Order: sequence, then structure tokens, then C-alpha cells
Amino acid sequence: MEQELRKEARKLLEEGKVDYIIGFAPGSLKFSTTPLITEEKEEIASLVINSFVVNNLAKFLTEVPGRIGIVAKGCDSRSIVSLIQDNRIARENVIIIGVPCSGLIDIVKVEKLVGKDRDEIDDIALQGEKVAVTVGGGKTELPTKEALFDNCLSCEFPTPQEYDILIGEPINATCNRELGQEKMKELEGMTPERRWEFWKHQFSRCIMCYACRQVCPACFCEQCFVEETEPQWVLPVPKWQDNLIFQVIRNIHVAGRCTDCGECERVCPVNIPLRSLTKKMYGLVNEMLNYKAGTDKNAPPLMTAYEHEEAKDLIR
Amino acid sequence: MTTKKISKKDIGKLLEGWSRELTVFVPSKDKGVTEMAKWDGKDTGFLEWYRNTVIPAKSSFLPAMEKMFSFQKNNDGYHLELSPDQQKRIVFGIRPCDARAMVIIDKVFTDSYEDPYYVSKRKNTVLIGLSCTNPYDSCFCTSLGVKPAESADVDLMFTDIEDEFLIEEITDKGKELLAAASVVKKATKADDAKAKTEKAAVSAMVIRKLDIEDISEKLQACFTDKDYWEKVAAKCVSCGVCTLLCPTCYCFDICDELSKKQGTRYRSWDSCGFSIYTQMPMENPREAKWRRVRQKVCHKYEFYPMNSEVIACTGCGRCIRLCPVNWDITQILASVPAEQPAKK
Amino acid sequence: MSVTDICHRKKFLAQGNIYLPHIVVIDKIVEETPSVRTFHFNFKDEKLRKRFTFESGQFAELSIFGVGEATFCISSSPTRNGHLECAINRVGLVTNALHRLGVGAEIGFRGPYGNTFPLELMQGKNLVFIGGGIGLAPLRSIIWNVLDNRDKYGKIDIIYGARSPADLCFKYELASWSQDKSVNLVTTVDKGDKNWTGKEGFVPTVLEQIAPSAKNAVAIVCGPPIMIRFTFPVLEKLGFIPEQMITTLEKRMKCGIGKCGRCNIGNLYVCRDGPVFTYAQIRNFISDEY
Amino acid sequence: MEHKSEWEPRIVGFLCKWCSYAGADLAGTSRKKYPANVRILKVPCSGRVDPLLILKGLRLGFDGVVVSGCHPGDCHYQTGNYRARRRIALTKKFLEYMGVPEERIQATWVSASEGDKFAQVVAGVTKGLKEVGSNKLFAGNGQ
Repeated sequence: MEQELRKEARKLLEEGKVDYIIGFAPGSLKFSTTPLITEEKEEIASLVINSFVVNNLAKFLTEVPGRIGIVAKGCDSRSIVSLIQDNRIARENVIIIGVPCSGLIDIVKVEKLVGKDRDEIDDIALQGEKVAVTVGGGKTELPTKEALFDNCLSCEFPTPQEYDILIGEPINATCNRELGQEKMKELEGMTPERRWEFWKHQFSRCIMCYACRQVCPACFCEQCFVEETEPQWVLPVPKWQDNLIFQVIRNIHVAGRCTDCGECERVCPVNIPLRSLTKKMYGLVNEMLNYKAGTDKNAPPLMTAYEHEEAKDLIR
Repeated sequence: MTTKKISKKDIGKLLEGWSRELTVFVPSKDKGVTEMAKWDGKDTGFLEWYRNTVIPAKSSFLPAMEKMFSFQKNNDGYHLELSPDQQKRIVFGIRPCDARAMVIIDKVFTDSYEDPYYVSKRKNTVLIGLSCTNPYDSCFCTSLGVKPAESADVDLMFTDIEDEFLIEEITDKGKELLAAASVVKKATKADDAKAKTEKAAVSAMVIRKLDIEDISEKLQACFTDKDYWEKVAAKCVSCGVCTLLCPTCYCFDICDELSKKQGTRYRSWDSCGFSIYTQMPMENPREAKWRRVRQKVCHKYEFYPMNSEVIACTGCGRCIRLCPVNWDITQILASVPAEQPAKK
Repeated sequence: MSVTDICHRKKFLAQGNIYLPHIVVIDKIVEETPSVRTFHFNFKDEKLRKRFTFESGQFAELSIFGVGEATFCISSSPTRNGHLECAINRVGLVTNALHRLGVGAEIGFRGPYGNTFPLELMQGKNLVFIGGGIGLAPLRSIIWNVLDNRDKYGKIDIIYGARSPADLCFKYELASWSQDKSVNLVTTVDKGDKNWTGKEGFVPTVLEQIAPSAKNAVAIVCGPPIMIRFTFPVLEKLGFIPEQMITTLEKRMKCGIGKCGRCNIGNLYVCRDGPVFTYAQIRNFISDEY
Repeated sequence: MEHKSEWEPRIVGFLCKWCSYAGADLAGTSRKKYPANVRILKVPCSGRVDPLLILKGLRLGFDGVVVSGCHPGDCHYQTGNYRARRRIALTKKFLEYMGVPEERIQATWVSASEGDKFAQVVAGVTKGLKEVGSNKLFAGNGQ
């Protein structure tokens, strides 16, 4: 697959169809990859596709100038579609190299399951229903559904929704919508007071690094509301109250754009379970407004559209 | 220097003794992230799991958020009130890289104007170092002159020698603290030898290397090489992870909170990675991402050494481990062009 | 010779916490332009009022409690004692809040910080002051300082520009300088109105026309970054060497004392090493970071 | 501490100037009795009501937030209230998930002629808020 990907990417650059290729290259840590943004053919040889291509590269589309060839997994392709819907990018300026994805390995889950850190693990191999983890010569087999990212478990679109070139065969969604929802369900089962306490506790350790916002392809405001000074909506100090307001408003702002790709939770250095928020908002948008982000490039953005009858039981 | 030792299983007792008079901070993961936090009085499990904290120990001296003073408006005008933190503390378990970082940033907070918040916390704290036994693959401390299992930047240094810790008394402050501890014994020559072997062995475990020779000059030469910096900055997402969680990053913001006629002035961590950091009403000298990335790199490896004769990096590797896009400083610095680029 | 050798680094340290502002009371507000007001204020504490000293070129951190703190140069001269003045352009959170205040309001004051204009170096020299917009504020302090000791200095040129006649600051003082026979004042605006009798055009262009001699002269420049960037090359063309060109810079600041990190130009911190610099010190960075 | 019988909730109301604001006015001029707990802010359209305003209201310690606009189809700007509806519905449900009791946020449609309805809405919200008590959501380490 990697060979085919490199061949196609190289061709795009050589034929002058794109100015830049955005893809994944091997990372400098074990089981990691890093975004590769390049205009040089020589660098194409380092393009990779594996179970650790975690970044949502759509984030870079609005930054990199010119025509772009971008490697996209199913979830990334939805973010790209969403950017097209919002007129952030023009469809004709992007060549989407679709890569069907059978799920990405959540290194944090593996670390917990084998009780070792990333750098202490020798090998992780995704083999269908099993993930084989080698530590110090000993091999442990984990059920795949315990080692993948929550979102991959309930992935609806493992094959990109929108692409110009597809590398490999399409994969059908076989995953169960109910999987990977445990944390959210657990929260829903609590009293409102307990839920609020839960989030208060989570946001009290936020350090305001804004990694969640910065990696998010749906967060593309020129100026984020937290940076506005007149009025100053939130204080620029990491108080849990302001952190919580930031995250609530961020979720509302990206409603209909957020594909619940989970990058925000993955990058959070202080382990705030942000996916339990995005998942909820994604579900609400789906249930209340029958809308799924990034599935139809011709649909109007969620918040600009309306139906004559909706949310009737909420607002009377 | 005479050395002492303590059995690992007596660490609880040692901390307990200290915690009667002082507030003891140890590595903790109770709040959902690893950091130095107040010891709960019994758990010494960190001796097993602790490699290094995500939140660097600088937070004990320069917290992510701290109250500077409060103000109140009465009929006769404003009244300001300080509430100085006079807590006497022990930070137990700081790694040599993070301890060195404190010495590096001490320069900023004591230079010409003394920063009362930072300095009082430093004065009121005894730092107890704990040797690394298992450095991360992202660690590169040895390239910056830090040794993972030894430190002179603390008051007491504990080195892991199997079932015991060898203790070196670096300062009088540390010595005093140990004087009353009954669980501490005199170390033997054999213990010293063991520690020596251990120190060398752990140093050898740090595999990531960074060549810092002439780095300052090289950076100076390529300062205006926009193409280079744009390429380097391309995948950076401009979050604050690498800076806020860097043990030698000390930048801060100051802001006020108001409710009715009283309020508080806070200071909090800030990052040169954010565009708003240098934003002025009419212009922003570092609006472009590559300028911010350049500032971060050059500040640590060029400007700081120019001003303070020391590189503002201790090779703790947090910026590599925690970066959302694996932006690796060691790779970046290795790629700095050796020669000045041809003028375009 | 570097500015660190020629400029004072005068510290005024009251006892205690350096971040704790002194309370000052606004006793007069002068409307300069539609967006600029000059605030006259003085310490609430009598003793401090007597003890406090500063030099031309230094700046201060003013705070409005509950809103925040911002950096302003002191635009009055230490030779005219009694109170302090800051000319403040309404541009952001703190400055907007300041403009909402009236006489009698209490604000916080920390300072003075930073270095000073090199008065000793300027003595016996011809002085060329070049200012743009609100950039006249720091120059005004040194101009009055010089005028109050007029016999110590040579020829004085003041070239001052603004976007429009209404945007000229300190109009009442411009009038008195233009009456002063020992001063050559040239005012210019980007676009004049029908009553405008001064020049039209950008400051660097006008400077080139006036062409003050570089011989035994010092040029002191302050204005928006774009003006500063274009003024230095003109001065060089006129024969000024970088050591003869002095400027005072503005950057976003928080602490004012070299700790919070944001105001650096290369390894220099505007608050700690400046705000007064010679062009020689900053020319490597000025095109790139300022 | 708090005596439920004496304690009165503080409510902030964002009312569209074309309908609900006039509705509130009508409730007043026709001497409809309704609890005096609501502080009214006039907005040009319910579409102006940013979710931030709702959160800011709660952050400032208001016990409840009322948003009221024109009935669907009656917006002075054609579609403002339709857009407000999506935003506010999502905000309300999302905040409930965070742990904000549903009584604290009430959105409603009140026309200029519905003084009665406005009075009922305020009475209803006040009653609901008296049951859930005062807003301490954002209290603690300085509100």
C-alpha cells in the first residue's frame, strides 16, 4: 500500500498537479508518525501508512498555500469535506488520496494494558482481531477492540467519503455504533451534580495550552473568542470555570463540523477526556438535527441551515 | 563528602517525619496527570511508576496560575493586599534535568529586579533529587551536560542502588534536614561504588544525542533564513504544549479578575507559541508561525546563552514526548544549516 | 559605544513587592486627538510624591484594577516636576478603560522602568527629533528636558508627522515650539485640510527634504514601527552612522522588568535593555522582528 | 442558610426587541402579575443570542437564563430565530449533559401580543428555579 501511495504522490508532484503533498512520515518516537508537508519529490519516499497515523491532516489544508495532495483516512476525509462546506478550501485545489483505514492503535490503551510505556514496548502489530504486543521478548495478544481508539471502534466511514485516488480496497464499516461509548454512557447515568463535579475536576488541571483547539481542523476562526478582549469573555488564566466555558463553547462552535475524530483528546497533555464531550455533541447533532458532519460536500453548514419544524419539545 | 543511605522501604517513614513540620511534595498522579503534589501521608508507590512528571517541577515555584495580590475599592480608594505563600516545603523526587532547569531560570527571577513570588518559594523549599533509573527514549539530557543519576542542583541527592538509596548531602539545608532522620544510615564504600556504577550505567541509557557545539553561532547565522524556518515550522500547530510544559520556559501573563468592587491580579504561564503573545493593537511582530517557531528555538539555544551563558534546555524530552505532531527539537537542531545561506 | 554604556539604568525601588503598584490619582485629562488623551496624575502617598524620580525615556506600567496593566512611556519631563503625564492612544482593553476614567480616578503605577535617553552623549550636539503620531510622547519628555537646559545643546530640529492635522498630539506645545527661535519645527501630515499650513507627506520623505546635517548630530526617532523602519535608511543616506541614531521601541509587555519574556528583539529585552536603543544595537533584527 | 420561601432567583432575560420585549412591555402595561425576578436585556433578534451570553450569565451567578424570540416564521429578519433555535437547542442539551439543570436555561417564543404568555413563562421559570435552588455552578476559588 505504501508503495502505491508513494507512486501516486510522486506522480502528482511530477505532473505538477499539486504544489504540496501532505502525508505521514515516520516519527522520531516508537510507534509514532509525523505530518509530512513537502514540495520535494525526494521526500515522498518517506511517506508511510500504518496503524499509527494519528494526526488529522485536514488541519494543515487551510495553512499550506497552492494546490495540495493530501493523504486522508476516512475520518480525515470528512474533515476535508466539512472545510469545503465552510468554503475554507476549494474542492478543485485539493487532490484527496484516500486511504481506507481499519482502525488506529491507541498507544495509551496499549500502555495501560501491558503496564509499560511506549518506549519500553518492542513491537505492536495489528493482526485482524488481535493486536500482538511484544515486551522484553514476551508476546501478549490483546483483542483488537481493546487496543484501538474508541472512535475507530464505532467508525462509520473507514473508507474516505470523498477522494480522487483510492489506495487499496474500500473497507466496509463493520463496527458497532455502541462501542466506545462507555465513558459517555457512564456520565449520562450520573446525577447532574455529579456530572458537573466530574467536569470541574477534569478542567481544574487544564493548563490552557490550547492543543485541543490547535489540532482541530474545525477550529479555524481567525481569532478565537478566548482571545477577544472587548468584551473579555474568559480570563486568560487556567481557572476551571473559564476552561470549562472554553470547552463548552468550542464544542458548540464546531457542532456540525466536528467529526469526533478525537484528536483533541489524544493531544491533551493532561488527559482531559474531551472525547466524552465531542461524542455527545456529535450525537446531539445527529439525533436532534439529523446531521452528520462532513458527509455531504454540497450540504449547507449545520448552523446556517434550518428546518421549519425542529427542536419543538425544547423551545415552545 | 560523606554519604548516607536509606532503605527504599523506609522512604515512607522519612517522608512522614518531614511532613510533621513541612509540606512534602512527591510525584503524584491523583489529579489525572503526573505532577508534584502534596503527599497524602502514606503512598510511596511513585517509587515504582515514576519516570518523570508531565507537569515539570517548575510548577512548585512558578505555578500555572498564581495570585499576585488582591484589591478592593472602598470609599477612600483602592487597597491592595498581598497574601504571600510562606509555606515551608520539600519537593521530593525532582529529576536532575528538572533540578538543573530551576538553576537555569533562577537567573531570570533574580536578575536586577528580584521576583518575590518565585524567590520566596525557592528559599522556602528543600529540593530532593532522585536519580533516573529508566530514562525515556526521548530524553537527551546528557547532551546538555545533565547526568540523569547525579545532580548538584538540589539540596539532597538520592541515587538508586537496588534496595536502597545512596544520599549525598549537597547543601547545609539538606544536611540539616537529614540530621534528625533515624532511618538514615551511614553509607559504606561498597555503597558509594555501587552508586558510581549506577550513575554511569544510567547515563549510558540516554541514547538520544544532540550536538550542541556551535549551535548558538549556527542559529545566529541562519536567523534570517526564512525558507529554512518556514520548512521547519510547517507541521507545528502553534499549541503551547512544548513551552508550557518545558521546565526552563518561564514566560508568564498577568491579568485581573474583577467581581463587584474587589478583584485579584493573577499571573499564569504563557507561551511564545501563541500568536496573541506578542500581539499589539496595531501590529504583531511574530504573527507568522515560522517567526514564533524561530523565537522558541533561538531563545533557548541562542539568546539565552548570549545573556546567561547557559542553554535554556536540559534535555528532559517533554517537548518531544508530548508534542501533538512529533515536532522533534533534536531533529530540528541537527538540521540547522551549517553555513550562512546565500542571500536571496 | 553601546547604549548600555551611555544610558542610565535608573531604578526607583520602593520597599517590598515589585509587582505591587503604587496608587496614583488622575488630576487632569487633556484631549489631544480624537483617540489620544494625556493623563496627568500624581501619587496618592505624599511621601512618595516627594521621593519619586525618573528620567526621560523611561516607562511605567499603569493598571486599572480589574481590567489589567499596560505599558506607557512617561511623556512629561523630569525637569518639570510636580506630576507625571502619559499620552495614551485608545486602542485596546486597558487604554479603552483608561479613556473611560475621569479626574479623581485612582489607577496603579509601577515604575519607572527601562533605560533613559543618553543626555550626556547628546550634550553639545545638534539634535534631530523625528516623531510620528503618538510617537511624540516619549520625545516630548526629552524635548522639554533639552529645552529647559537649552544652552547645553546645539541646533535643534523637530520633524513631526501624523496622519491628519487632527491627529497631531500636543498641538499647544507644537505652537510654542514653533514660536521658539532656537528650534526648527517641521510638521507634516499624510493629507492636510484647507487650513493646513505645514508640509504634506510621510515623515521619512520630509526628513530627506529637510536633510539635517549629520555632523556632530544625534537623531532621536520614535513612531510607529513602519515609520522607524523607513526612517533609518534615510538617516544613513544623510550620513548618520548607526551609533548616532537613537530610538525608543514599543512592544507588548506584561512585567516591565525582563521576566515575562515577550518583548525581546533577539537577545535584547525592550523593557530591560531598552526601551532606548541605538540603531547599531538593533539593526540586525529591526527589519525582521520589529 | 437559604430559606427557600424567602430566596428569590435572579434571572437574566434576552428578549428580541421585535416581539418578546414588546410582549414583556404589554405584560407590564396590562398589569399582569408576574414575578419580578427577571432582568431584561433587549436584543435585536433571538439570533443575536450567542451561547456565550448564556454561559456568561450563569458564570456571573444568574440563577437562570431566559431567551425569547419571535415564533418560528415570524422573524423580522426572516431566519434569525430559526438559526437561534438550532444553537440554543444544542446549547441547552449540551449543558444539561455537562450537569447544568435544565431549569436554568429556558428558550421560548413570545410575540408582541402575548403579554400573558410572557408572564406565564417568567412565573414558570421562577418556580422551576426555586426548586433547583440558587446557582452555585461556577462558585469556588473566586467567581
